[in-house]
Amino acid sequence: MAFDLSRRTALKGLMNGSAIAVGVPLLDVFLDTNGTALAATGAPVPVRFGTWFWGLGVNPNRFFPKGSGADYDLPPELMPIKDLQKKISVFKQFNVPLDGAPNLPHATGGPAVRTGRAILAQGGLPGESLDVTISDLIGKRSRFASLEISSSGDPRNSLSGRGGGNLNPSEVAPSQLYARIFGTGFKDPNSATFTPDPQVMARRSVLSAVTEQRQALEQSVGAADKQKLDQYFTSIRQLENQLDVELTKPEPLQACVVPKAVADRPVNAEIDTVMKNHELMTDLLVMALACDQTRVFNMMFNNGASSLTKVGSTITHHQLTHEEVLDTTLGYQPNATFFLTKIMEAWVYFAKALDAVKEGDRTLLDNSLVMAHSETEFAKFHTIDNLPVLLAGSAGGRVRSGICVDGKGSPISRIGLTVQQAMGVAVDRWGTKSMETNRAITEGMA
Amino acid sequence: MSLKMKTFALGMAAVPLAGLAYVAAGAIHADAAAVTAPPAPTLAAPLDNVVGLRRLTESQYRNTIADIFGPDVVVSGRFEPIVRPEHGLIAAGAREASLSPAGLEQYDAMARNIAGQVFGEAHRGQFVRCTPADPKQADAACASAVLTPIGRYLFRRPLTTEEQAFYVKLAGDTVGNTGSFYKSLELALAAMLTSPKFLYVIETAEPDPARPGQMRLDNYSRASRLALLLWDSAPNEALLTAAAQGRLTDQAQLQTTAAAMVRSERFEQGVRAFFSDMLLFEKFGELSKDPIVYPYFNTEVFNTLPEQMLRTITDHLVTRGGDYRQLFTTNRTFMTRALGPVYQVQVKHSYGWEPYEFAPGDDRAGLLGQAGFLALYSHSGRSSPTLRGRAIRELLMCQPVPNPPGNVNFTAVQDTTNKAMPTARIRLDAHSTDAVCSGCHKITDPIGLSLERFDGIGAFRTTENGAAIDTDGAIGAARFQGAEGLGRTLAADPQTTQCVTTRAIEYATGRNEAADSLVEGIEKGFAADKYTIRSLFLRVATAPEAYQVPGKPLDDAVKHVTMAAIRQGRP
Amino acid sequence: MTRPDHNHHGVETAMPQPKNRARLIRTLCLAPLAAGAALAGAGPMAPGGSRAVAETAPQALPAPPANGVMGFVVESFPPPVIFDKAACPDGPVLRLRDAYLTTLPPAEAARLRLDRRWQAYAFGPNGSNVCTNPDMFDRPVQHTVRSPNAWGLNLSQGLDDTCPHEQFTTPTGEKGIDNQEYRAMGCTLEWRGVDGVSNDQATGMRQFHVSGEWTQVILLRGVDSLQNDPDVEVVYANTPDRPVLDTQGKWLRGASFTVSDTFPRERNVLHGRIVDGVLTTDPADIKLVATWGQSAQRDLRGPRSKFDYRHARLRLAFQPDGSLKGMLGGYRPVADVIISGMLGGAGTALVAGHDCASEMKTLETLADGLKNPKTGKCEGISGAQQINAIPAFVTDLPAPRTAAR
Amino acid sequence: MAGRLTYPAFVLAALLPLAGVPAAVHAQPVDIPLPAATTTEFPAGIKVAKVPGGQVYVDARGRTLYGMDMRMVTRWAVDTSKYCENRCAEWEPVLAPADAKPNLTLFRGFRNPSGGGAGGSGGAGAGTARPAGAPTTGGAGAAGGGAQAGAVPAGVNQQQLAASFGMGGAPPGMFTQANAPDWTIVDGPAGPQYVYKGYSMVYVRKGDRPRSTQYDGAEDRIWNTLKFIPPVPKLTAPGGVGAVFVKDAYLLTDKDGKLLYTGRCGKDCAGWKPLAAGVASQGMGDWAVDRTTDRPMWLYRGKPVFVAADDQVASLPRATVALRP
Repeated sequence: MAFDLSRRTALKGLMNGSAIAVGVPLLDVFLDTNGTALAATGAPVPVRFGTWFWGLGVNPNRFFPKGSGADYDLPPELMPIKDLQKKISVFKQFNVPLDGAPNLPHATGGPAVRTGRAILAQGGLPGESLDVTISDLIGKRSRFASLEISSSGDPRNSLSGRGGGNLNPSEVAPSQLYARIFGTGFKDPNSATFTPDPQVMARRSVLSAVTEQRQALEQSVGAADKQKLDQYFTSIRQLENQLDVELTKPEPLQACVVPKAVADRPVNAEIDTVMKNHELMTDLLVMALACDQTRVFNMMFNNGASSLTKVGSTITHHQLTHEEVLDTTLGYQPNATFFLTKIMEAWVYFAKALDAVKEGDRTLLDNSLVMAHSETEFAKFHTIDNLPVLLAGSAGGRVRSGICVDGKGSPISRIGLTVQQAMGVAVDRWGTKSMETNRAITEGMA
Repeated sequence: MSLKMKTFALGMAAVPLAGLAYVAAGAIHADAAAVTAPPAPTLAAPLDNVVGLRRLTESQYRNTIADIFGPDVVVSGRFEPIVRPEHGLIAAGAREASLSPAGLEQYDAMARNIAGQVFGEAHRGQFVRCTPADPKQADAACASAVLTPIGRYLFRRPLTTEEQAFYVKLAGDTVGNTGSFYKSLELALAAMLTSPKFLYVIETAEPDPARPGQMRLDNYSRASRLALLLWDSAPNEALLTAAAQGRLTDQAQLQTTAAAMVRSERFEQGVRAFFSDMLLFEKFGELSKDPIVYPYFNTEVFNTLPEQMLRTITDHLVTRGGDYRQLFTTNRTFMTRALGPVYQVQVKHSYGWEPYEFAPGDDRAGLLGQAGFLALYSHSGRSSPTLRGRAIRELLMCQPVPNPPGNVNFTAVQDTTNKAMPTARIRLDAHSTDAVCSGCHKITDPIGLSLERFDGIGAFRTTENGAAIDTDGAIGAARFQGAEGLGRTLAADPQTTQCVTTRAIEYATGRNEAADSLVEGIEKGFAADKYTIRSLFLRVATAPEAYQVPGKPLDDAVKHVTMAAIRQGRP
Repeated sequence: MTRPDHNHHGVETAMPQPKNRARLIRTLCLAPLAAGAALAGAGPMAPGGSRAVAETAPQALPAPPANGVMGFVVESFPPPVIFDKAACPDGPVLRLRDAYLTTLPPAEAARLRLDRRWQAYAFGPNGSNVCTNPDMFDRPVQHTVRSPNAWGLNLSQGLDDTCPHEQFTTPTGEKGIDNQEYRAMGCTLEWRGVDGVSNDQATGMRQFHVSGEWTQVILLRGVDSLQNDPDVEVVYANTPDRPVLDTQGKWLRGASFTVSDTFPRERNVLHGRIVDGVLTTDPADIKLVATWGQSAQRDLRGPRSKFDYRHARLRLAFQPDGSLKGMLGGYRPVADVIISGMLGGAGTALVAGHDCASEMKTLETLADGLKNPKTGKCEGISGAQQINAIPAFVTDLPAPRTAAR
Repeated sequence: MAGRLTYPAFVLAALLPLAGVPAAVHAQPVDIPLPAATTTEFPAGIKVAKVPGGQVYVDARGRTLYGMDMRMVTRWAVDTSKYCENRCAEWEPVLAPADAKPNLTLFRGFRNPSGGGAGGSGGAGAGTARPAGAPTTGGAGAAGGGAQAGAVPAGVNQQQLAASFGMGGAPPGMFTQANAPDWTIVDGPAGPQYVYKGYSMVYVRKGDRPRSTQYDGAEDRIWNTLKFIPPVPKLTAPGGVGAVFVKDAYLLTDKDGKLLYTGRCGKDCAGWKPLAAGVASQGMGDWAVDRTTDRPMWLYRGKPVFVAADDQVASLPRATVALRP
């Protein structure tokens, strides 16, 4: 390397740079500034981002915690997440104002969360989904920009795309997913030769040129201004170090193990098949993340107007949410809620699978940020205000997890804005019309 | 990293900067010339006599980019907030502000994003009129033709020959890696946008003929001062040309230029920026209210409160050229549909703003009756006479009030549902009797209590918990009733106009210890012109003292010869 | 991975008391007893509701504003339903699947209980289905309301284009009520619910109102007294402005709305008089927006469908708290009642279980108005919608445009 | 915060009268925005003629062309292209050449999903094509929570639904109604017949006088004249500048759709808002940058460009003229 700086010394420079008079932390209490995304070895561990979607919402009064803030209460439908409560945040009272656009049943909620816009017509996305924006930033250097998976068998069930009609199609069969990740074209990340990215090299040279201005500038200013310029050039130095790290060969990934092949299985919307397929594909995805094949993923558990059915029954989950009448004693629709319980079970399996993989002193879940959401609040009436959203993981320590945030009726695009800022996207406003917001979520405590 | 890159980086000399006041530099300049034949970038001497570095605020950065590259170039990223000094303006804080690594990372991302748009397919045609011989190779002539004018607007002064050469060489050398002439232009522009010469307004000085041995701001620094003070943006073509012709150090021509700028429609932008700083508008960011107690406070109301105050201010002061003192008594404001329910008034347009006049009985006196002001200085679940009184003392009268001591028992004041103490006035009596507290509460609560007929989000009410609200208040000896009384008292108080004058000077110079003589001089002129905001800003923009460099005079250049190594600035 | 070992039936839930003002929707559907009352309480329909909407209002009414102009925004607009058990002796209207099974002998019906063959019952020759093309099917009349009581207005007096039918009496004893729509649709699960309480219909309509797609405003001009005033101008119109709600979904008073009559919105100017605190308007045609999003075939009828009341009247009582409560009654073209179901196409039949052909047959059988002089057949059906309106600032169209009306 | 208008200064409600109706609704009825023509080559025998209030398509003998809007007749005819079989006696179809091949796929009603396909009634069998985009709305039912709570789509025979939405792709060489070009051909009751913009089957009123538009909107807007709006001109202009058709010509607009105008503003320039440009910009095509003014502004063909308050010609200041492409 031209600068013959081994990674360790480059990072040491980073660690014990001169005492930096840090201004007001740029990010707020919810987004923790320095983040401890450094593995024990000092090498920064990649931070991943993903979404997990389920159709047909929840029973609001049995899902949302009553209080807010840390260690929130767990109503019946949220009880399954109690083992991971410290790593999962719950968002309530975030609304989807449509400014007169029609609330298209099961079609408006999902795109609103992902693009901060209201769709006007059936099909497609009204704008770029936030997972693609994040993938443009962090997905460039891994083999796949992102992986889309649908476990209820429909390749067109996807909310990821650049807007308009074209959506990233989802993998539906475990065997095909295995072939795609670990089949031909899979290179063991620990052995591959490393070629630095020319764009980053160009940026590195620009920064070093700027640093050369240090002497000239600092000689001509008074003492007070000199301290400011010191700080400025130290910040440049830190940016240079970050680019250096990107230009050096990554550390070997300890948790990466190539799994054995997966047999072909039926793919349909029967709940037991879907649960099994979901588990198999989750395990494959987790290993793909551990082997840094991708850093962005989108898992669609079932469809918007979910077509899940019990074996031998002709009535879909969707039909139940409309046809089944509310049981006055229980206060919810028992048959429809059976499917919701299965969905929460699948979600917990997903989160635990990520949490099981160790990466240094943290787990894969700690180094990820997974946004789980549905496309409606209460399916019987297609309500999209107070749409359920969960955030698992802490993006390598950048995000506080394990709290319940009360949106108090503010637009749901605030969550999308916060998630993108946590993943490093340079964005200060997001969403359109009433969903345009520049207020990221700062109140750790409601 | 290829070998070529290595030599480039090490051989790179610091940017040669125009003008030498430092006698040794002459030697450096000569040596550098010898080293490489063309006027290659050298470790040339520093800028002459830098007397101040003031960081651009977010609005100044955005306005500058819009003025230079057009309003359709999007600036997206988060600006590291400038820390506001105690009882001071952000404009003063900008003089002390440094740049944290996270903040610089955002500036770098924004710079690359802007450069990408400027030299991207869509806009390239507007900014690159010459076509490179081979778009895959460097083309110094074309790069220079593109980057030099842009550099002049960005650094608010012409690039020195060394700077031109530096950025052209930078573009040339990155073509190898990026493989495209336009991509290398992007990197050169990104370098300019992250350079301290853009992010900071560098104030340079020259010897002051009127005061031998003292320094005064030179022409280009005055151009920047005028543009940022009056239009909250970078100097436009006319100002840069005036500076080039040295017309801004001539008091008469400075006067005519500033007078024209104050009459321009862009002056409103400057007034908006000034009052956003003076009235602490950054606090709107964290404003939140309890939705059960105040159901009328929703996202749209949150978004429109600051804008309503700014429109009220600019309409009264700029559009109508009104008297600053009547800003606290006028009943004219602007409404938008989202604010209608808070004020319970009829709004005729579904979109946009419409002028609105309060009826005399509404007691909505100017700024004091604005829901934005009233909501900002209230608690999340109840109004606060103390916060409002303190805000008026500190923001409008420039009288700092000390913070409350740590061990204060707030329960009495917080319990708004206690039937025995239905109104805030009764609840606050506890403070006015306790010796420790009464010191401050005597000077804040009487003011705030006159605004108690406006609840925590500024909605009108006549009773609290069923008890009628008594709105008599006092400032020192003056007693009055309600917001209108408070407004008239403030208008009559000389503190008010003196406060805005000192703030305007602090906003212009970025220092809050202006000489009393300067303040009185300007305040007298301000009064003579019936306290119009144009007159105040014109006087501040043209006061010679504002351009004098304070502090001990810079001794003459170092006379003795220093070691060659130091002269060449090698570490 | 240990699976959470609770079985979802086992989880006991106490009857959820909406203690911290749970969202209105949840209150409506999850605390049914309270919901019925809450909704009904706001209106006349509490079982054996004591206070009728249309009956004379209590005396303590505030004076009208000096300029005689009062603005209101309609907070809810559902069809009124009386939740007494006796209304549907034959039980609720059957879902399509059950209706099909009743056409089979019992043994066959039991066998095919879980089979999918019932879906064929929703389809006809070359792609027609009961909901897109209800007229192409001949289905039996569905269960109708047989109790003598219903809310509504006496619409037929003085009209010559009506057909004879059995009239209703309101729970407060007013006779001669024409509300055949209630008779035809009153036993459907959407209107009544299997336990006679949950009222999905009202919640569904509320969604459209809250979204601003249907918002209606009422502007009264020339009001001299809230007790008695022989001449009041009533502008009953739509507005594109969305209502202002608190975080619990409750409508807030004093919001501003601007009337608009550009497609698909409407503006009706009526003449009314106030007698003993109750405003009644003279019969006229009242059109209001009722866009149903869009349908399978991107059917233009979605955006063009309307609340289209002929010989229609408003009867609204001033309330002491400044709001208006009452009724809109009138004759509607028969198909308008189930237009939303028809736009759903086969989805309505298969998912929601509606036999639109049977609904159409019931409505045509009970049609009691808008008699077509050529065929002598009644093509309209009397109906009523309950109105709750709260005070708001309403700005009418600019003068020159209203003059042209 | 300061100065940035977080509240849209002017959202042109007037421009979007149909916030509720999906934007992509091609239409000829007057109560829905009229889309511009995308081509000026018309099928043989069809040309354009001026009539009071604008231009309409006419046939060789100058008779006004009417479109039968297929979306208005779904209740009466499953295959809407055959609606006029033994109906529409007074209307004469405008036929395409006899050998013309139909190239428009139409929605021909739902088919019983359980007739084929595995899975439950939701037709969830693998590979069932669902409308792309939003997660399987499975077709649409309008009033989910409305009058018929539950009138909501099931997984009902997705291929036709996808086809009817114009997504899910049409067979090669065929168009779906949603993304049909101006002129397509469908197999009508009397043979291959032209369809204008995917939804209006082209007819002429028997015995109609040339240039008459008396039957526009007949039968509750089933029949509408086919109105001609010239294709939108291609512009080389700064970012955001567009064009809108007003009465009989295209006028330039800014990014919010407000009209652009020019003129001498004399002393009352205060209210005139210049179209701001970048001082470093060297201009493009007919557009140049004036750097002498306080704020750098655009010049169009040498004349200063200002932005009007809205999209109405009426609201332009006195003695000014709207700019044309």
